[in-house]
Amino acid sequence: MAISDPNPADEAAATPEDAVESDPTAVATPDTAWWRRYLEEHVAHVAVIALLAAYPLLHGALLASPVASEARMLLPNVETMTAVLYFGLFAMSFDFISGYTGYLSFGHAVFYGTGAYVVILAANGKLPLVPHTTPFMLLLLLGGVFAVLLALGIGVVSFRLTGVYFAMITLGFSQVAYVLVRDWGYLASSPRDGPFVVGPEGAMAPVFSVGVPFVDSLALDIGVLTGDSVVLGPLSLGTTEVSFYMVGIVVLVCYLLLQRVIHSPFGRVLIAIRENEERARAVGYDTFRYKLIAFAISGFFAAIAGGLFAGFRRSASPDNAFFFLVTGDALLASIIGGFGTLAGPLYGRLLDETIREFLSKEGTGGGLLPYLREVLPESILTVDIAGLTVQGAIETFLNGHGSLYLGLLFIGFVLFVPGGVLGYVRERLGGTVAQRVASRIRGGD
Amino acid sequence: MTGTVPVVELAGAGVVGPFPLVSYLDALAQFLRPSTLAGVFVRGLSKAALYVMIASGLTLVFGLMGVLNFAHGSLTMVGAYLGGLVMVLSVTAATGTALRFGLFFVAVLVTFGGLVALESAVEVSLIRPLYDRPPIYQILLTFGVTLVLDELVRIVTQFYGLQPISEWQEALSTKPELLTETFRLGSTTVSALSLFEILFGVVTVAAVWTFLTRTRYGLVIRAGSEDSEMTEALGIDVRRVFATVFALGTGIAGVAGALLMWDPVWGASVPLAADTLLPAFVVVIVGGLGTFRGTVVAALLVGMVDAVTTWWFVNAVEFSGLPEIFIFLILVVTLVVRPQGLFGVAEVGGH
Amino acid sequence: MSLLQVDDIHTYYGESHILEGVSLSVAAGEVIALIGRNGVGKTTTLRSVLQLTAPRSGSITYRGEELVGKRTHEVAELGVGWIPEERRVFSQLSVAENVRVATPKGGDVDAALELAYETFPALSERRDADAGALSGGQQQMLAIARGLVGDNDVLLIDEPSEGLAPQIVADVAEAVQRAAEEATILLVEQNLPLAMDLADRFYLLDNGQVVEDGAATRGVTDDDRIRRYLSA
Amino acid sequence: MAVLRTEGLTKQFGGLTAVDDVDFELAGGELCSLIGPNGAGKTTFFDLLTGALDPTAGTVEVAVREDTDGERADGGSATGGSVGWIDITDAPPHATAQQGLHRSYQVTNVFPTSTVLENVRIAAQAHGDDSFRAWRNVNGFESYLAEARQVLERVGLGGKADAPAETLSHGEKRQLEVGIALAGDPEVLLLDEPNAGVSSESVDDIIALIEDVATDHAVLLVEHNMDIVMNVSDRIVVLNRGEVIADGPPDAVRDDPAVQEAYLGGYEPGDVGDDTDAEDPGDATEEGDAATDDPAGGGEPG
Repeated sequence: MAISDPNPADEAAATPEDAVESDPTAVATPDTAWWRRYLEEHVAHVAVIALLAAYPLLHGALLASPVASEARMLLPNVETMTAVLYFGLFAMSFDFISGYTGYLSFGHAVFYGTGAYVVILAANGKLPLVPHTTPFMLLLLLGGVFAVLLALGIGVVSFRLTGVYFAMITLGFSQVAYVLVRDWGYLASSPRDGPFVVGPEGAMAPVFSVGVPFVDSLALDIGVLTGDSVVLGPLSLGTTEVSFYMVGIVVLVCYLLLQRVIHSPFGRVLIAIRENEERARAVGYDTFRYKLIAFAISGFFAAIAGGLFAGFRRSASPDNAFFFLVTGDALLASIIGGFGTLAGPLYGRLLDETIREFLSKEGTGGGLLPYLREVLPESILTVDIAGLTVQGAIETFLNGHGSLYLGLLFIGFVLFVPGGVLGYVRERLGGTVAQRVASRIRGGD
Repeated sequence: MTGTVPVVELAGAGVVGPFPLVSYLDALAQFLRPSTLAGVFVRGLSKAALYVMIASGLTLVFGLMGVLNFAHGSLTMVGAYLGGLVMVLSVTAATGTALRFGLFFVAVLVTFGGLVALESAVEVSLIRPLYDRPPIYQILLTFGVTLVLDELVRIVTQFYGLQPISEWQEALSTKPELLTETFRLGSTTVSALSLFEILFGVVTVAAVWTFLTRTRYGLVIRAGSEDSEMTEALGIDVRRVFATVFALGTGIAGVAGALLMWDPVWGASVPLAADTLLPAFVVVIVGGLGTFRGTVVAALLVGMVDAVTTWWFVNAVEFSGLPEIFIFLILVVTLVVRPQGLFGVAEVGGH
Repeated sequence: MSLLQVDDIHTYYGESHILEGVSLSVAAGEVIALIGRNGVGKTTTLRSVLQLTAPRSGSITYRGEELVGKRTHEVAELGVGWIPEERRVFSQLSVAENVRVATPKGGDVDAALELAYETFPALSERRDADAGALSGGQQQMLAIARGLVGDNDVLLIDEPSEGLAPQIVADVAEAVQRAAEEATILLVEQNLPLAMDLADRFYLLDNGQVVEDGAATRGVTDDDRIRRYLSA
Repeated sequence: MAVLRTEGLTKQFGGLTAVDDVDFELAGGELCSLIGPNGAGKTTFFDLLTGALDPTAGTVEVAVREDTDGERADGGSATGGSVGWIDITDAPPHATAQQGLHRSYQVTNVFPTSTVLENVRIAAQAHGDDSFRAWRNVNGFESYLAEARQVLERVGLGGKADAPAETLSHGEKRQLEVGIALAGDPEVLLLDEPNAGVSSESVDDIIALIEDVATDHAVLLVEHNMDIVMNVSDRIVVLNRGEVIADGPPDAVRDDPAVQEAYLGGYEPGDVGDDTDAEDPGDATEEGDAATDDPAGGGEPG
């Protein structure tokens, strides 16, 4: 959730904020200054987090209001928003390696899939030595560790290459994994459809809870059908809402960790590699090691995202976890949201899912088609233009073909807004959102 | 499949267990029989023919412009539908074999023309504005084009009541009776379709090869692939050559699609886009980006490996992904051992 | 009446100002040497004429026609040939193919091949070899031959002697002389005696500007001012 | 006391010998200029020293500094005595940089969208032990920032710290180029044509900068402008066709006839066999495959 925008000096751009931070006058009253400064710098973050946190309530309120049908049409539902969060994390992890070091990891789905499959296989008792009752949070970490090992193995071989060749070898590795998973009967009763959480033979299927492992009171179950619901005074949160918040917490923590890395000395080296690898080497960095470690970190978080996906959906398939088009979706989100900006991919995914749902088939999510069916009078629906009725046209073009419009949007971004949403906003503001907001506030006092 | 090999029993689709070594040795003996080898060889050739058709256009475009065209698979898929459309509209149950072949060549021409027109439009309106940007943007753009094309085809096919996910049966059934038969060739049997595909592939390779080496335009393309600035300074409008090659490459992709439309293993469907794109990438990278000779050799390699591993899957190894895994392993191993591909030129002097 | 006239051109690579107002004129039939130290803008001047690196301001006319704003292939079609630094032959094409690709569209390929082989018999012997397999001197000859068969009236020749052994340099000098019988030549050459032997006139560049010009004579090689610009 | 030396250093590209059996020594605190006509092998020599290329034969060594047993303190003396030699012949670029050998590039080679300050800060950070710290905010490492600011003041870019590097003028980029090399307190600075493409007005700034950095570093300078070379150098080494043809104080080199000849070209019509330069007649460029491996082949013309 998170996320507006990495704090001072994302992208190594801009250091006015650095100057302020190390300026002794800014900490003239040290007892109040540090937290205040911190808050100022993170106003944008806090605002976005608050907005996301309020979303289920706002959405619910709007659906009960007179503009219910418009709201239903326009706004993604909470379940979709949950998917935005975990897939957004995957897109961030993709951007972390591809956008920050410039090495396009076109096989990134292999890490996402690893995270997802580890969770489900463990829950089904199919991972040797891992009891099916292992808490979900540990399974997430376990998936992450698997992905790290995999990333190190793939990376050692792949980082000897650059450019298209790097993209292709990572694609090759991930497709090998895809085929393996798709056709290996051990993984699922129908490996092509992928595994479901059924539990080991003769045992109950485990529920997945997010929170503190082994402390039931500090954890809540997720999943649309299996999750907990919570009543907090006047508020009652359904299973979907609870899942949204719990997944959101994990994603927020991951985002903050990734952001920490980006703004560390290590993160700066990654940016230097993207900017000019030859020079980075010449000033004394063994770039291979940095790239490899960054790849491992990226794989780790991709696996966490995959684990959340599996935990929420309680199933995964080779095609929605390992296939190269899953990486393609992350690429899409990154480009639209802003390549080389940590938060951008999440916004990109949000836009992406909103469009898909807006143009989805009739169903739970609302969207344009059901809305038009509802509001357009019969007389208009039956108007015939060159052999195609209006109804026929909207049924044809608005019926679950979000990818078409998404593709057009993507092409538009590549042609006209190569920096993506966040890149564009930063360009207009002349700095990162967090910085601008902070300096605006400071300007006031 | 013959009965002599003990096909290992499967527990549902569930378990892949280790087989007794004996059955592998049996299978090996079976595999090494001349008749088996000959059959596998012919099937390998027919697969290679398809791969070379899928990949040639991609390699031409990359060689000249350095653009890895992600839309290539979608263009092949569009070609399959376009070719299928011509056939379905013109063929009736009563149409004879010779006429069907004749109509197929009409379909090939229509497909070629249609895709050349389509790609010219894409090139002029979308790719050209990006010539001055880093190649990554052109690659991203072709990725976007793929999304749009696939979805448009999905809309159109659904509108006409076709199922976009599964193969277009009507188009498959326009195949002449002759191509559904199998022949005895020496000690082995060979399907007529394989022979037709081999013939088609050979003709295409010969045509492209002749064009590249025997015509002035081909010469210009080869020169432009090596040093476009120098070529320009010799009075050649390289940008127009780019556009032509893009159109030509796309046309070949379309023709490949038209051919695949008749092959029951592939067939016209929307997933054909991804199914052809990935092997095309493998062939092009393994051969060496931008070298046509490399593409032909790599297609042979991949085709043969595909045929061999398919035989092993059918006869001994109970793992249906075997051929595919090997194809991607060829990619990985090539990039590890020889990153520039079999016939690619290593970057000189660069860092 | 000059064939090629360069007037006060300013050319940049990115933000880097390379030519700071270069002017020169080349009359038909002349051989002009462009001399100067490394990095003063000699190659950039040639690239500017060809519009490979288009000048930001100034004018370049060829037979009275403005070249600035044209595309490179259009300039080439007017009869301006380029024999670039490091030869840049198409190494994966055969010698004969290199000549063919340089022959203008619709031109007589056989005549072009004949001209090339007659001028450089060494190429004739290796006509089917890949150009990449030729020696440095042979590649230079091929590059010049490519300029000759292109029906060019002006040849822009960049550092033909660079990286060649002394006795090969003599062959290349002879080749340039032969080219001079066919075309007007603007020659960039660091080897001062060689340049003075080949050229009728010279322009001396320093820091993106013409600082001297005059008749090319052996005496120039001993001129202290010029030696100062070129070396110690 | 020498800080850097090569023995028999040779680099061949295919048949072409770009650097030919060079024995070279650079003394601590010395400003030595490396000159020679185009294609003499100067940049290749730099590439060999810094590990961007591996030599065909010969060795490159740097002196062990007395203060290398721990982290070097800021402002460590560049002229400190040496007690032994470290072979860096096959060391990759990052390792030679860690040994105190820093270079600037002939073609501007900076981190384009990063700020000027970050360009230098990242170079300074490369010489500390903090680059794998992934969990602390980079702004907490103030010593690198302080060092970067100091370097920027020194190269005259103090006022441009927050500008993205790509927005600098060409002259300023050249200053930044030197600044990046200067960060991390190198023992030896290899400056490859710091004046390349600089307009005549800005040349003086760069000369002043070269002279300034030479006060506390050993400097090896490649430079084409002879006025500058003659003025600033303690010593001049002349390369021609990969070989050292002269080595000595500026005045001696200026008057050396071999040097004059190398610069102006050795071509004598009708007399080519008897070249005064005594070049090896079996020059590699005659060999069939020599040209395909031309080191600069196919590159963009600068």
